[in-house]
Amino acid sequence: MGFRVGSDWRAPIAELERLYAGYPQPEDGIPDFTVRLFAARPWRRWLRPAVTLGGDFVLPDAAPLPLAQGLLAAEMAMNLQMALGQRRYLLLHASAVERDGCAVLMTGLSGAGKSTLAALLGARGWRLMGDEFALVDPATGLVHAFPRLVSLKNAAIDVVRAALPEARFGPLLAGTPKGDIRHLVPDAEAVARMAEPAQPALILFPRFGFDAAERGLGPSEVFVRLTQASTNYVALGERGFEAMTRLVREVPARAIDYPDADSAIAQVETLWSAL
Amino acid sequence: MTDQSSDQPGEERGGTTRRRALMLGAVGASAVVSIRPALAQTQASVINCEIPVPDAGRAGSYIAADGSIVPAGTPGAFPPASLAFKGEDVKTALAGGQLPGTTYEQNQAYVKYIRRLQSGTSGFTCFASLQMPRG
Amino acid sequence: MAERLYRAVPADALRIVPLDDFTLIFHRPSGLSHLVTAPAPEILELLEQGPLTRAALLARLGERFELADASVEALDARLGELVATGLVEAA
Amino acid sequence: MERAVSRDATLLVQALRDPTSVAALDAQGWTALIAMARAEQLIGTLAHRLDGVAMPAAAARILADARGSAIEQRRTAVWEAEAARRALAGVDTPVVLLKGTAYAAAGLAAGQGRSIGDLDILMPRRTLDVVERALLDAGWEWVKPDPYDDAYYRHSMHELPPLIHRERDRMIDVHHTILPLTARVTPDAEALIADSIALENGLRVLSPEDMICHAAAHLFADGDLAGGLRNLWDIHCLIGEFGVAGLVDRARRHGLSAAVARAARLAHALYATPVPERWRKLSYTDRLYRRRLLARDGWGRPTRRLTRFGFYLRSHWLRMPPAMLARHLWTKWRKGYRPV
Repeated sequence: MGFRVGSDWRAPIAELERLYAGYPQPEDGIPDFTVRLFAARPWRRWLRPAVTLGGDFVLPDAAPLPLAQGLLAAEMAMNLQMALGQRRYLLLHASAVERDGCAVLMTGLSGAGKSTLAALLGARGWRLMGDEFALVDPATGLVHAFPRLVSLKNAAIDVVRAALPEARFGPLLAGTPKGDIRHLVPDAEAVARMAEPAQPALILFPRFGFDAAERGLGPSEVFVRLTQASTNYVALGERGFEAMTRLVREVPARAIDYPDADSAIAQVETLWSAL
Repeated sequence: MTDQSSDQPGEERGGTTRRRALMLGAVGASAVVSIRPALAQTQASVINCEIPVPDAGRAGSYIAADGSIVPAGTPGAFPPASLAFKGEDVKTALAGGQLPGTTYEQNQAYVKYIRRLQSGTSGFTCFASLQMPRG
Repeated sequence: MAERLYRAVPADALRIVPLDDFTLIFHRPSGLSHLVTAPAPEILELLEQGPLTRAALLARLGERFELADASVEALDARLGELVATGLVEAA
Repeated sequence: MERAVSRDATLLVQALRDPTSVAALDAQGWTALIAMARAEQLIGTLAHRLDGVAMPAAAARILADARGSAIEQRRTAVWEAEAARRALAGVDTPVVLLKGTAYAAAGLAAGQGRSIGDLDILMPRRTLDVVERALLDAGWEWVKPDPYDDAYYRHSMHELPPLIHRERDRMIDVHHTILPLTARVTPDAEALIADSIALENGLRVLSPEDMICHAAAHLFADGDLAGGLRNLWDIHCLIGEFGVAGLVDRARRHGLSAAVARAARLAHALYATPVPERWRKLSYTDRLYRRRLLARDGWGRPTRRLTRFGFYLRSHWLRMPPAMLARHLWTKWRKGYRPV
């Protein structure tokens, strides 16, 4: 998935260029989606500059962001293209990591910790496939990677920095609609192997802020939760149904509660080795 | 077409004629859950969407007590809101709360304006999404 | 009104996947998925064999199953749900 | 090349008109074409037109996705019409489908690859109360909480206030004529319904001539011509499929002669629609319409932005081409081009 990003300001583009420096160009030079960051009113380019999100697919009435959060605006706009426009893959709002050709998908509400867990697992020898979207190919059932900047929020920022002292990060974006945000640049392996899909092997529904616990889920509960985590399940029609029922029937799913990152990592590793 | 053979446990099993119990359920109960199309207006985007009062095409106009748009300076009407209202604020106001930075009468007028928003007017999608709580 | 016939969509318009207490039904004409639980799959199965009036359907359900709470109102509620999804058509 | 071709939507119109023209496109040209087609809601139509034409693999994948998406949209639209038919089975007049859903349900060329949003139906005005009741009973809800004091739609518009289905999230617009009652032109709504044509499933569509009349009325009804290239493509396909026999008389009957003639001239000018000789030359005003219709750049941005306020700004076009102004305001930091 490639994007073309245009902006009324230089700064967001410069940040994207720096943070996505090692990424390949879109195949044939033709990106899948166009994103635009623009000033809704001409004077908003200079006077309290506000970035409006535009592109092939837009949400009308989306609130603009201050220019200082231009990088966030760019990431949001790209995610929006995927959420609204993706029709090749079944799109799950989930993070994904891979080991030995098999993938763990982690999905949950905002704040569940899916980005943090993916980043931390990435620090422990797993390949980061993505922290926002997992792309399931209806034809093969394989998960395709979408390893974009990992969006870390609030307390997770320091947790991940401690675990990955060598990693590159974007600027601290303070006071965004989602609190403080800092982006982690995926490591070289995640970028180099982004074209390599993986077999989904475990689906996790993590929940942060509770005593460590885990439980299995019935297939119908998994089905409902995954359709809620997908932005294009219905739009894909029978292909979406095929991909989803395959996941639900073939991939074990667990809900895990965790009080802190270490405990979550231990839970994931335990579940993984029991597969 | 059945993807998996649908066995009916209990139904004439082992040659007995004992019938399987079946409950039709209460009138108010539900035996069907339909998977809804994902709306563009996800929860997060609703909180992040906004409604200008009035819309940009008529910026500067005043809002009369009945919510209609009137020329600037009309006596008894309210000046435009200086900032667009956030989805969350409007949600609260529609539930009987007050829009930030408004007087009681001003709030009433603005809420009436918002309720009258037409498809195609800026703010309408935000407003419409607030009207459709997700299950 | 009293003698409406209830008709199920043709079987080849559906993909049916029993999951657990719920059965997943993909309805091809609409492209929509529905999770249904008892007695909806049983009603659909009976109607697949041919359209029935409400009274006839209730009788057939009673023949096949031990109905603990047979009532026209309850059956109406279930049929109403199925009609709303388009899995059953009332004519 | 890219700078020249992506300044307005000529690139898109050309590709629709002559699919082989895309052979000349480079990567930037393809990128511009796709962005324009998406912005004009013509990506599915374009994908359908270009099916089988040689192109880069990346473009082929994007267009294959668009074709798949159009097929699903079509299924959804036709099902929504069926849901309305079932809900309105108790109303004594049949449901007449309009616009995209009608093209899809009737299997017309205009429906191929077309994006279809709301369901638009035409019902006699006298039935509106019954229709409204039946839809509310069948799961549709007012988009707004208190439409009853919203006199605007009921007295000024040609439709009920919009309703949305609470489970399927699809909007339905119930029209009783095809132009606002406030418009000076009053199409013959009874004739539209009386001459409509039944489909197999009991739903109806307008007669071919009425379809063209309605498409022309619809094209110009919105002052700002939003979605105009798509609406004009509908007209191109309808004329291509049905010809123009009887069209002039029918348009006159609805008071839509000028709209139909302008639509035919524009369709010919942009899409090379086969039309009689008298509709092959653009008037001066037609050229302004063409200018507005093509106001879209290679980033999918609306150009000539002032036209959003409608034609009362037409005089401004003559003094300062809005495209020039818009480009001036918008193009400074356009270089960023990041793959991710």
